[in-house]
Amino acid sequence: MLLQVSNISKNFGGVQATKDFSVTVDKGEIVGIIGPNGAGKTTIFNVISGVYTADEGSILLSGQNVTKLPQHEITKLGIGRTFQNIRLFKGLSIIENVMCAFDPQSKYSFIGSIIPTPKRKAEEKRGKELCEHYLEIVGLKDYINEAPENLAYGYQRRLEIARALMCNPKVLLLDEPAAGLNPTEVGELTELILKLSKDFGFATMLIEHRLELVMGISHKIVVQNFGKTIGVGTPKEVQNNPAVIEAYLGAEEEDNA
Amino acid sequence: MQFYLSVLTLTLITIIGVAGVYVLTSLAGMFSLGQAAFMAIGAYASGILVVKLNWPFLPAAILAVLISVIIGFFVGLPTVKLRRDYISLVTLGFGEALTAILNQMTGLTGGAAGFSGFPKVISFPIVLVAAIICVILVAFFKKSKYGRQCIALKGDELAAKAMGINVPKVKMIAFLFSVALVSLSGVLYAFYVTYVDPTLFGWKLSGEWVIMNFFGGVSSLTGSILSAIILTALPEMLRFLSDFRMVFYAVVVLLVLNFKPAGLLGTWELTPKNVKKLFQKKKEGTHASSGK
Amino acid sequence: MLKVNNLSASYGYVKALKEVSIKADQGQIVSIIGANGAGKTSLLRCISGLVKPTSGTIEFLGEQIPKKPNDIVKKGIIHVPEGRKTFSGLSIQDNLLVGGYLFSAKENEEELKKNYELFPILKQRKEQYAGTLSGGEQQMLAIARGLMSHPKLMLLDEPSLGLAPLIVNQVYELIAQIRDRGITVLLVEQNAKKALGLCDKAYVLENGEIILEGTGKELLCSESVKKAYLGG
Amino acid sequence: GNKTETSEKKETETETTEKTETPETPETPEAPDTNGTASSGDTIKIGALQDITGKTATLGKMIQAGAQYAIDEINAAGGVNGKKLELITRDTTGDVTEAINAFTLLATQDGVSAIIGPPVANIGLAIAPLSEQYNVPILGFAIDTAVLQNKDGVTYKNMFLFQPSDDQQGAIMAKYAINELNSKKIGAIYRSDNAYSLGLVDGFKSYLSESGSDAKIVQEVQFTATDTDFSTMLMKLMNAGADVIYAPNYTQELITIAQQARAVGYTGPIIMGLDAAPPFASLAGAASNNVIYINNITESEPKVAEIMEKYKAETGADATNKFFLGYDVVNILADTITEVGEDSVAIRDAVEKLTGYEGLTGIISINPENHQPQGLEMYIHEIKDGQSVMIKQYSAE
Amino acid sequence: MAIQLLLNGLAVGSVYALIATGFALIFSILKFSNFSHGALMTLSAFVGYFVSAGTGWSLIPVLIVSMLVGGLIGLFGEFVAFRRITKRNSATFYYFVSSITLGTFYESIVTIIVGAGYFVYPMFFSKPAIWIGNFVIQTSSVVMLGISAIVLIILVFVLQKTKMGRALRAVSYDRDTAYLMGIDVFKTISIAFFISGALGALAGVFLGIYNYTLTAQLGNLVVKGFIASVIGGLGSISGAVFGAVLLGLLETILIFFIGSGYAPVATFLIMILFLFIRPQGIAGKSVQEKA
Ligand SMILES: Nc1ncnc2c1ncn2[C@@H]1O[C@H](COP(=O)(O)OP(=O)(O)OP(=O)(O)O)[C@@H](O)[C@H]1O
Ligand SMILES: Nc1ncnc2c1ncn2[C@@H]1O[C@H](COP(=O)(O)OP(=O)(O)OP(=O)(O)O)[C@@H](O)[C@H]1O
Ligand SMILES: [Mg+2]
Ligand SMILES: [Mg+2]
Repeated sequence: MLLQVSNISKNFGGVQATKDFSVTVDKGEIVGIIGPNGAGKTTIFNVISGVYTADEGSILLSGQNVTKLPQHEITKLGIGRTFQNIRLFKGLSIIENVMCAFDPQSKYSFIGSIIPTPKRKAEEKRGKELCEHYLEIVGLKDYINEAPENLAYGYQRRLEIARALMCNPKVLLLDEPAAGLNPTEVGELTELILKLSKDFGFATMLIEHRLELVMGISHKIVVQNFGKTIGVGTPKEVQNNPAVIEAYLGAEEEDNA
Repeated sequence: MQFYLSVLTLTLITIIGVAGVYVLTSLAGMFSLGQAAFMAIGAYASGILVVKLNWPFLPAAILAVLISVIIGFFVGLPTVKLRRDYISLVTLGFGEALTAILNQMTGLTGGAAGFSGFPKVISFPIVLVAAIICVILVAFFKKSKYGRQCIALKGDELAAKAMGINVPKVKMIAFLFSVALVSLSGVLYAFYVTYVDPTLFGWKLSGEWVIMNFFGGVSSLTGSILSAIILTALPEMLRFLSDFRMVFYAVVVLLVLNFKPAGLLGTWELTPKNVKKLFQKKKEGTHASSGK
Repeated sequence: MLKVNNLSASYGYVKALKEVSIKADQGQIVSIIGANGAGKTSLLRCISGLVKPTSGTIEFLGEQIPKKPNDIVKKGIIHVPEGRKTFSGLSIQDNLLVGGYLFSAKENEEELKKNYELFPILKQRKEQYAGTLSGGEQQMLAIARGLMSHPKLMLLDEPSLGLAPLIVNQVYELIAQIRDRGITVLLVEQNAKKALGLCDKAYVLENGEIILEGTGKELLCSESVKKAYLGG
Repeated sequence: GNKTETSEKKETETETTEKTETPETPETPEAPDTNGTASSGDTIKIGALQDITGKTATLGKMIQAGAQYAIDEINAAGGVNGKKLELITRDTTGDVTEAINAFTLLATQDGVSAIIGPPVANIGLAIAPLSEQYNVPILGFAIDTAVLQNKDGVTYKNMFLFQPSDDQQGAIMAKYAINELNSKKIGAIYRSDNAYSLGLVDGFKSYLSESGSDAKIVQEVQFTATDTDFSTMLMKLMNAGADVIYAPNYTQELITIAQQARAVGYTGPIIMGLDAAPPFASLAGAASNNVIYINNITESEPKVAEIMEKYKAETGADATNKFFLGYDVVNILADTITEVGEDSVAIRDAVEKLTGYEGLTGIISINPENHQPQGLEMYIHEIKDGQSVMIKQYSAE
Repeated sequence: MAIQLLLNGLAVGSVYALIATGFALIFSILKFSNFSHGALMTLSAFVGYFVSAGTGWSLIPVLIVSMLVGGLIGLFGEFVAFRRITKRNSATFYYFVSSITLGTFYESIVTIIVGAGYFVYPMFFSKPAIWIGNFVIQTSSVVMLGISAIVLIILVFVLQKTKMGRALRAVSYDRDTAYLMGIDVFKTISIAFFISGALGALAGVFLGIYNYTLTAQLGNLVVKGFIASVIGGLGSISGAVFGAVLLGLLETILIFFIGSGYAPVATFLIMILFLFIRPQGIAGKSVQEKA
């Protein structure tokens, strides 16, 4: 099992954001997390990626316990993520934004950072090529030297994905990647996620309210409500689960195009 | 001539310090009110080695910078891990503490009467070369992986961590690099002026360096250096204004902050590419006008 | 009630709005749909005074609207901004009270009660910092906060953004309720289907220009709208 | 371009030749022509390297005013050797770096014959090594003797001191405490980040230990620039049973110390340095009673009183002791120039041999070995009922 | 002696408290440490001096006039140095730099007007000190303690319980949205600067009284206010006061036992220790950033 999350809980001054959450994700698998607002979905991502440390429970990544590790080390071990509210680096161009994710892996020393050693040149070149490669995959090849603020919303999300890819993730966490996109863009994004999952073979976890996306590509869906899991299963199973309908989907089925 | 040379040399020494602050403030977004204290460490440590222990200058200078970096590491420890606002506090407190130590350890430092007896090893050409080297190092640093990581974490620490950036480590590297440069400027100052005292290195000097960084351009190294030149020369040129010159200085800086918020140069850097661009633009301009 | 005539606005070189004219009558829900960057938010920011239009006029209740945003609020226009924009370090209760800034403590107390009835979750959490609420909770808070100022016209910017389907439904029910109270609603949405289903009148904004207008039903059936905004 | 270059070269050449010269060798007669620092034209220029702005501006401005006053007097009487004197002031702003620039200007561009030096030791210390490069004597008042010698104890050729050194002043006060106040237990309060304060404490202490008396400092407390509360420190001195408090600090600090000392119940004598000279007594009010201080001048001297009155009438400001230091030095310079001409090297050599000059700040003789004034007396005053009373004239020796 | 030290420490602490509150108020709203506050204090202390010297008024009217002028200086500072930064929504760095420059500006104004001299502050109290048994406390300290306490209570009440306080806090989180709620943002910010300026003046005048003399260097004490406000928890008024009192006590004790010379070193070490134990400050709440 690639990622094994067991019984994690997180409490914020009395608010039980997540309680006893468990999930396993395997290579190539896409797992969706849905649930009402405030159900603790983002909190799960934050715990897995090390923004918060879990109060209880454990997280195993390829068998290694990463529960208490600092955020950047968890990333290095293979967890890449995007954010619910886009968080790109201002003051850096698009390619530099992606380079930032390469930099921690870059193998030149401090000396190389103040004088142009051959090692530095080689590493910078390698990084740049990788960046261009990833940017091409997400369809941003033509904008590499632009400022990220100038990108349209949908493209900013793609840039975040490219940046996460640069972290060589074994597990990719996508927090509402389709928020704010129109139906056409959601379609394109769906294809991108499927393609990445297939080509790279990483495990994907996806938080999404846009059901057309999450129901379309997830192998498994976990439904959260008030921090607790109220349903797990294939999209079909989940959609027919009365508890899920009551807590999340609502009665008007025709809405979920 | 002597006078201009002296002003120029002191300006170049300032440039080295400002380049150090550039790394810390413009790149990594950390505000130190104690960088001047590291200048003091550079000056005093090298002074003690040379004057009291009869070391030759060069090894003394190197060891002094090294000592600053080691002390910087311990000062940096709490600052890189804590909330950003605390950096100014910790460095300020450190500066005050260091001043107190310099004042108290009279036997070693001369106390408030200052430390004199430095041989005058440093002259204009040496400072010029040192300044050029330092600026080049900083320019390379800016374009390196650490430079990028600094800019990234300046904007968003949480996202930086999520990209695998070891935020405390990168901050520490920026801090120590800055400390090294600043303390080098201290060494040069001491052996050029041949006298230092604790009052030279108060938090206001650190503040001035930060002002220079902003005055020149938010994140432009070229701008920082330019403003170091302008803002060091300005008071010198305004000697005749006496009491009024600081008013003038403050007004100029306030005007720039208010009306040219990105600083004199914004983010523009003096690189061959940009110069070419500038040149081309001018050419295009002339072409266009001649075309009409 | 609200009349926007030939409004243009720009950010530096970027022209966000070009000669936009819209109208909303008392008690109507008027929705504006359009893609990312079409200028929907900019239009609302012009109406609420955060952006100065370069040309054109905005009339409210037959009068030119004042210049400063705070004076516009006094006239009865409230803007619930995109992305909720709750005051993160203030408690829920304080957020609501800030919404009632222009009213007396007594009036606020009554309004507070009403809102807590409408949003029980807010009452439960009233001491929690708004910044730590989930997206949906924040959206409710933002709407409730807007209601605190007894608005005549409410500008809602993408209220369903990032909300769970169930909550989206709730929010839309809420919008209908708000309308039923006699408050005019100007609704900006990406979620075109929902918005068109509810509204009395709708405009389609593209690249800063109005390219289509009609009743909600008309636009729902329009082929071009279907293609561009309904994913069909 | 070319011309200045060659003249510069000449300058450096003369400099090197002079450096190799032994002090006894009389300077070459053609020196005035080649020496770029000597003034020419119809005025004789005297530089004032003073703190005109900044924290210590009160001191620097007073010296400048005294110097100017003397120059005006001399010029009114026909000048020196038929030429008028001109004072060129350069501001140190109380900052070492600025002071160096200011000094370089005076020494290389302004063509002054001599420089009236700064009142503050730190500036003097920074200037001293630099002064070796040029041939302009600096007649200063920074009382730290380190200003006069390099670290190997060799006297800087151009640095001179024109008032008792801190050792001497400290000794005078210590002498008085032992001999006249019969003190056994002394408490000291001083600023640890101020060289002046520290110097006076050192002088005081060394006299105590060398005098062989059984009086000793029972408790000392230090404060720094940002301390506002002295009462805790004063109480510590009182707890140690101090019968005299020694407070060698700046005037503004002395006012606070005197006030707070009296407020916490200390009524005994407080010994202070020059800084308790007028207007201290009038500023500190009743708290100043039983304060003993030293001064370069005494108002009981008619000439001093006359100048004070005149200056007050002209400017509305009070002339302090610094004024008279500046005044005396200009007169010494005028006398010297009358004798040896305006060449700065000649002036230097003459100043080194100065003996028995009767100035308003005492009878001044320069010790050629260390460039300090020898046996210069100071006036001890006591403040009684808000009035300064001159008690005794004292020298350190 | 312990009680005497406590008294002295409280006295020093109350001076720092007055400085720190003005500091904290601005921090709470615009999120920067206003380093021009020290120079503002000096400037208004001189106002107090000249008013009193010119009119011979008693303490209260002198205080009122100085606080009014201090408030106006605060308004002026906001207008020339900070308003544009606010309007542009620039990063907080700009405020910081601007405030240091503004401080330089004020300082040089003071120097131009009064030079480097010292001024003997008028004594408003006929008895300089009050004896309680064997303990003594300066009259000015007692008055200062009282006034700081009253000011603090009023301020906290205003911020927590009144509409204006809520508006201030709302502005501090999101200016645009505060505007949308009908709050006149710049008026609110101006009010904060006015209050902060008035507090600065209060501190300045009391420092003058307490020190008996006044010099242009008074503003250097801003450092103490800064340290106190950070220890207290940035932006928290009551935290700033606790921080200030703590700092005052700490310094007094250190001065008594190890002397003033090394006191800054000890303060620094204690500060670091404190930051490790309670990084959010005394009154700060630790809120985890949410991704
Ligand atoms: N740092 C924090 N401090 C306090 N409470 C928090 C914090 N982070 C999250 N919470 C609380 O935890 C709960 C879960 O929040 P979370 O953001 O995980 O929800 P979510 O499922 O992602 O919702 P949405 O779909 O709206 O984004 C919420 O009630 C929120 O208020
Ligand atoms: N502050 C700003 N500075 C510069 N350009 C801006 C600014 N705000 C918006 N724009 C530009 O103005 C245009 C219209 O933006 P607006 O936010 O009004 O669109 P929108 O329809 O609300 O989009 P979305 O659906 O993404 O919210 C866009 O091209 C955008 O890039
Ligand atoms: Mg979420
Ligand atoms: Mg929008």
